[in-house]
Amino acid sequence: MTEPTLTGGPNGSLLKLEDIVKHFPVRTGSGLGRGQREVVHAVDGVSLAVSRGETLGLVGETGCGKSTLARVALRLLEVTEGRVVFDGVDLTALSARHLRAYRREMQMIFQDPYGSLNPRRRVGSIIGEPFAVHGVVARSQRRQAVQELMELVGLNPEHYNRFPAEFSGGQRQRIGVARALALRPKLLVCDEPVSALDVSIQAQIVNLLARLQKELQLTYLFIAHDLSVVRHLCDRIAVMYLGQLVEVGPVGEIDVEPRHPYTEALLSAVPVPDPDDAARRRRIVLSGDVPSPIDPPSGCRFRTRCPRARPICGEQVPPLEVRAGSGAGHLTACHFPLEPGDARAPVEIAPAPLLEEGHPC
Amino acid sequence: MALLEVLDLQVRFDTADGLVQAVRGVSFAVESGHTLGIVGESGSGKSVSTQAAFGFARGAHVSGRALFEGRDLLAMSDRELRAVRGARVGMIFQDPLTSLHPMYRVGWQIVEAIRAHDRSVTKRAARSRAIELMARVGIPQPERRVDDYPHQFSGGMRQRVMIAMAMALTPSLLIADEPTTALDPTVQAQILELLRELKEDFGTAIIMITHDLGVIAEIADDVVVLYAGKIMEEAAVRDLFYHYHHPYTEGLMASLPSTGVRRGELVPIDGQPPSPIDPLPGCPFAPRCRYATAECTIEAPQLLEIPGEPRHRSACVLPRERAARQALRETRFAPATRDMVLDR
Amino acid sequence: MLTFLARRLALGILVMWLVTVIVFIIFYIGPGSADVARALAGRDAPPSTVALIARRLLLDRPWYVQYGHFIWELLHGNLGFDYYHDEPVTTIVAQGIPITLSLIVGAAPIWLLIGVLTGMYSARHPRSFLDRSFTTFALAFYSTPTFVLGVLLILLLYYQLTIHGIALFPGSGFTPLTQNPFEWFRGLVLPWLTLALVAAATYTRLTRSSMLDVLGEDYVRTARAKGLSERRVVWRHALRAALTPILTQFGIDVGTLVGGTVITEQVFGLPGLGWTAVHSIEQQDLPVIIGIVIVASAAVVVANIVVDALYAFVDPRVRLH
Amino acid sequence: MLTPPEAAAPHELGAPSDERGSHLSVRGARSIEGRSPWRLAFERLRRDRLSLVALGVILLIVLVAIFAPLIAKGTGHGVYTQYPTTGLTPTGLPRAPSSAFPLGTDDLGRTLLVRIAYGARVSLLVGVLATLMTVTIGAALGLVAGYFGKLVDTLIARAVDVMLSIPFLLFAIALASVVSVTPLHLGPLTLGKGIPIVVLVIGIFSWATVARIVRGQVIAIRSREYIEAARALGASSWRIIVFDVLPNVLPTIIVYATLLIPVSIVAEAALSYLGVGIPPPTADWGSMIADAQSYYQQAWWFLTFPSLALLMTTLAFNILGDGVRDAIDPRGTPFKS
Repeated sequence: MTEPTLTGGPNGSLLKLEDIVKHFPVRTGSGLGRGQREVVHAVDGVSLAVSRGETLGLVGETGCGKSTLARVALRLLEVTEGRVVFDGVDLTALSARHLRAYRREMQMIFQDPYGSLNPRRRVGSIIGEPFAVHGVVARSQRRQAVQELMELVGLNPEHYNRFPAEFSGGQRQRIGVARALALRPKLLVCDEPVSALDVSIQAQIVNLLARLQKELQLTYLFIAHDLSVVRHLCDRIAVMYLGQLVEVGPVGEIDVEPRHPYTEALLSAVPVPDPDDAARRRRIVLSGDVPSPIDPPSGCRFRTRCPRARPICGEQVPPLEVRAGSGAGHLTACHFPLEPGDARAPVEIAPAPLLEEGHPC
Repeated sequence: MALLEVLDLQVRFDTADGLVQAVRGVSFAVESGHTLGIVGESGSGKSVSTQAAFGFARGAHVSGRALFEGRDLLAMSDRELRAVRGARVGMIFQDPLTSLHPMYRVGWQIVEAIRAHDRSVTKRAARSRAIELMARVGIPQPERRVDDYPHQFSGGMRQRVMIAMAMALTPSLLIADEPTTALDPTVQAQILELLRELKEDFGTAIIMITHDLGVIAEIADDVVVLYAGKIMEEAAVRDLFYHYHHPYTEGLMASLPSTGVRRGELVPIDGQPPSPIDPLPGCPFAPRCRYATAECTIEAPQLLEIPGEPRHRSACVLPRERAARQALRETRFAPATRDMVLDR
Repeated sequence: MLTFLARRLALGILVMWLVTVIVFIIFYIGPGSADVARALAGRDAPPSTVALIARRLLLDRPWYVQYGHFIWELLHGNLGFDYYHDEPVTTIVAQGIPITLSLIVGAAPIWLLIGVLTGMYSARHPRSFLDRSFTTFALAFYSTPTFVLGVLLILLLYYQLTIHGIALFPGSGFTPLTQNPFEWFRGLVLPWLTLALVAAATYTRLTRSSMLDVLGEDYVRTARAKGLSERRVVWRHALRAALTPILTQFGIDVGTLVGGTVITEQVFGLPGLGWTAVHSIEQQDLPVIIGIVIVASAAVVVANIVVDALYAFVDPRVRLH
Repeated sequence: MLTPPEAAAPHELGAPSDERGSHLSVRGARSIEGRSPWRLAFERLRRDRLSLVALGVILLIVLVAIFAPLIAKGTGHGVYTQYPTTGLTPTGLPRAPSSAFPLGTDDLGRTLLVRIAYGARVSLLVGVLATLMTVTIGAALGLVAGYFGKLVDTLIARAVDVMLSIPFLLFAIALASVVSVTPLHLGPLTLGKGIPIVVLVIGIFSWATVARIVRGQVIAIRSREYIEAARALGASSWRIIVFDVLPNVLPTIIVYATLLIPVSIVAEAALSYLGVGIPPPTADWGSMIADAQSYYQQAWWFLTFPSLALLMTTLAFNILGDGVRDAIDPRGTPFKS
């Protein structure tokens, strides 16, 4: 992959993903040796760097591989190919024992506020678990440390002995944040941390994350399926489609002048809570569904739904690189990128031509 | 006369923890060919209210009136109600996978919907109608796909099947209960587009139940904002977004990342929604409201018209004149100075 | 679909093979090499018989040769020889099978019908008077050991009726179907009831819970939203889905019953497989027990395969994957 | 996208009641101490009158079992002692209940009351021991298979398949018959007929179901995000199993164990009824019923009282089991056993 995706900001990169490939074998048909072993191409050659102190948004729809990529980055899943370099150390080469030390440096916040907390443990024990696992805070001081964390994320420390069921969704998410922060990690991977929450609560958590980043100098890898929260919180955005990156760049550029047709479609798909704007807005409605990751399209993976697709798109994989007219940090993987200014110009909404017969299931 | 007029609807459930007051005196109306958006957060009673009106809230205590095409649904016998459901009212739900029977072919399920109300339609005619409908809602190769099972379709396509089924008998009202929540953004856009088209083509009125103000802005003509089983505000869509009156609506708008200031602080509503069991007297939003005064916790304000804005009603004691409201807002609403409040 | 069945079949064969291994370990290795022949010979067998067995079963050879021999004979349909009765075990097993099958054939439909109907009613009218009655009865029968119920039925429906001059049912004994269908039926009513009432309790509970789950599903709401009649919603939409766990349980139960009617046969003196097994113990007639264990295990394995095939037939999600 | 479902089902609306309190100033000390799922379950159970009655019956049976010797002393009749003159009719039949023999006598002229009391000892002992054994083996294997998956899981799953394919009673009969010919030597332990072999047989044949249920639960729990969170923290597999998985399968295990006790009691009684369980002259309900079957026309009490004792015990345990299940999972489905 080209260098620019791998370069971080002025502080250097904290996390580097180099040509990550993650395949899951699945058995279809199955049987006595006759079953085909097929492969889900969850992530296929992604290179990405997260700089110290930045917030990188990773955006894409269900099944695009964003969550898999995040779990590979934390080595909760093993890579099929590629390297994960954290703070200069190749995590993929570490033994399980050595990896444990690095677990303290990087933590995760989960999507489901109900599933991410063990319902049978008290909040104090959940938030204090990192201390117990790594033995970093003496048992006698654990309670105080946990209560400080609770205070930090806006929970009442007196609720130390309560159970998750006694909290609402937003409060549970705060518990998850406190647990992730216990070991003072450098990197926090947030896997759709607000998409299960109601709007008013969502805003509480977004603000909390923003404040914590400032106070604790955290680096975020922030995963989401739409751009509305991400553009609020992130410095840079990486857009994934079917296991690959289609566009990476600073939030202002991606948001205002996307170069990849998929990014443009994704941006325009999210409903705007503004009736006049909604009526004025040019909306790109993509036809069809995302193809199966078991048998992704040749060439550019987006071509089956792309209104700009030409024959070459089926033959050559477009490289992720800086296109003429983009800033240095703005990379696009498209043979026919949108020209700057295109995205805002009203164009007729033409149904995308289906390049292939048949219909993905 | 409105197509559907719900009057003082109350829905209560008996649970082990006590009497849950899911809907507390809700009234709204849907005009023919219009789209009414019902917006609210989880537990606000937005789904329960329409479901109860059409006899779906089993085991609930329902009171009030629900006049549909002039007849009270809540006073109907089961048989009469069944004749309305499916024929005059179509429904689609949040999760298109679980909403279709996994063991029957989709064509069979659409045919059943058609023949449930008119036995004289032959199976063959119903089947070709099903194929037609599937083509209409944008399912490619409907002749082939009519014999597939739901699990062979993608999420978006399943929702299209649900829509085809709901529209099978060209109902006058379509109830869409969070129809796009489980879908990805690009697929959500497809479905919203489809609903808009169908509304144009068939003149069907739609009740769009959602928690997403973006969806409301895209599709609704009128909006009802529910909170804790009560209507906080109702208005035409532009009035609601540009001249909202109620502090809860204001809070929702300020919480949105897409309308809030980019890279700035969002302004959340502090605290949590109240428990639906033994609700407190007074305005249900009072405990989270930055304008609340002592009187708000004593008696719930009436849902009253805003002068000069037809169809705009709000259940709040704030000044009805825009200027006075704005002045108050500026004194109370200073996000920069607000510290984070402990979420107790 | 075919590969699916092939895989199930392979699994079944594997399970059967493991069963033979366990049988072999218990009977051929467990007693210690010196005692195998004596154990298999039966009570009071003369030393000549013991020697004959040792020779026939190659007991002087290493265990794997013995096992190979054992399997080889099994594969040829030879379940061994009963030295006590001086007959092949297959003959003795064959005598028991019609009786055991008669029991199952009659009892299974009864319990399925009672269980599913009461369970469905209970699920549709939860907390109604009948629901409470059904669930109470189900709990009572579920808690009643088979032999207690059987003995009680004999006491009430046979003895009490008979001494009051109403000889509806015989207390015990079996008449083959081919000999006299009516007597066959009359003789089996009480055993059928014994088996069915206990089993029906399980099905009432199972159907009730399964149906309650399904009635809460979104697609049932969809069916109601279409304006379908409640009858159609329940019978076409809900039951179809609720039936899957019930059918699974039913297949397994029927398979298990081949070796599980022991007590009923014992209570009513019906010389089926279970009765034969129990009486073989008294004579320490192990070859018969080995034979019955293998036949009964095979029945379970076959029933499991049938259930899975049925499952694939009922549920397209299984079929099409 | 995951949005909490609109609270259509009433139980979902049942938010913890002190959340409401948090908006008022009345936040007492009560709200600080969390209400554990266990305590909530216990409180629900305490409100369930039927279960309390069942529990009372069980306690009574336990007391009877413990104080069986006292009962024997009180009646003046030994458990094994035959009373050929007072305990049998001149024709050699059992005696009907009387002040001397409150529940009558059996075919050998022994007092039924005392024998039933002693029978409770066997039933409870076997029921509890067999259940403990079953649950320990089954839960351990289920946990390991479900959590680690792969080869371990395949092996255990096949073993479960095999155990479920073997007809329990037949195999128990077979095992008992082998043992009766040549006692089983397990290290220092010699297993002949009697309680140990019955417990062993029941345990060996019941663990498979427990393992299968636990395995299914563990697989479901393993995919929960809190397990992933624990892994992200660097917790070891064993730590995760003990602190995160086990507490969440424990309710199922407890419910299943409660329901397994009556099953084990019936299994023991059935084995004894068939003559392969507890050998005479030990007082046992199953063998008493077997003996009584020949006398049901002459001595109803001989059949009735042991049957009632057995029935009451299993019924009480089943009711309690249902109650425990409802208390632990209030909207749970009735248990399939």
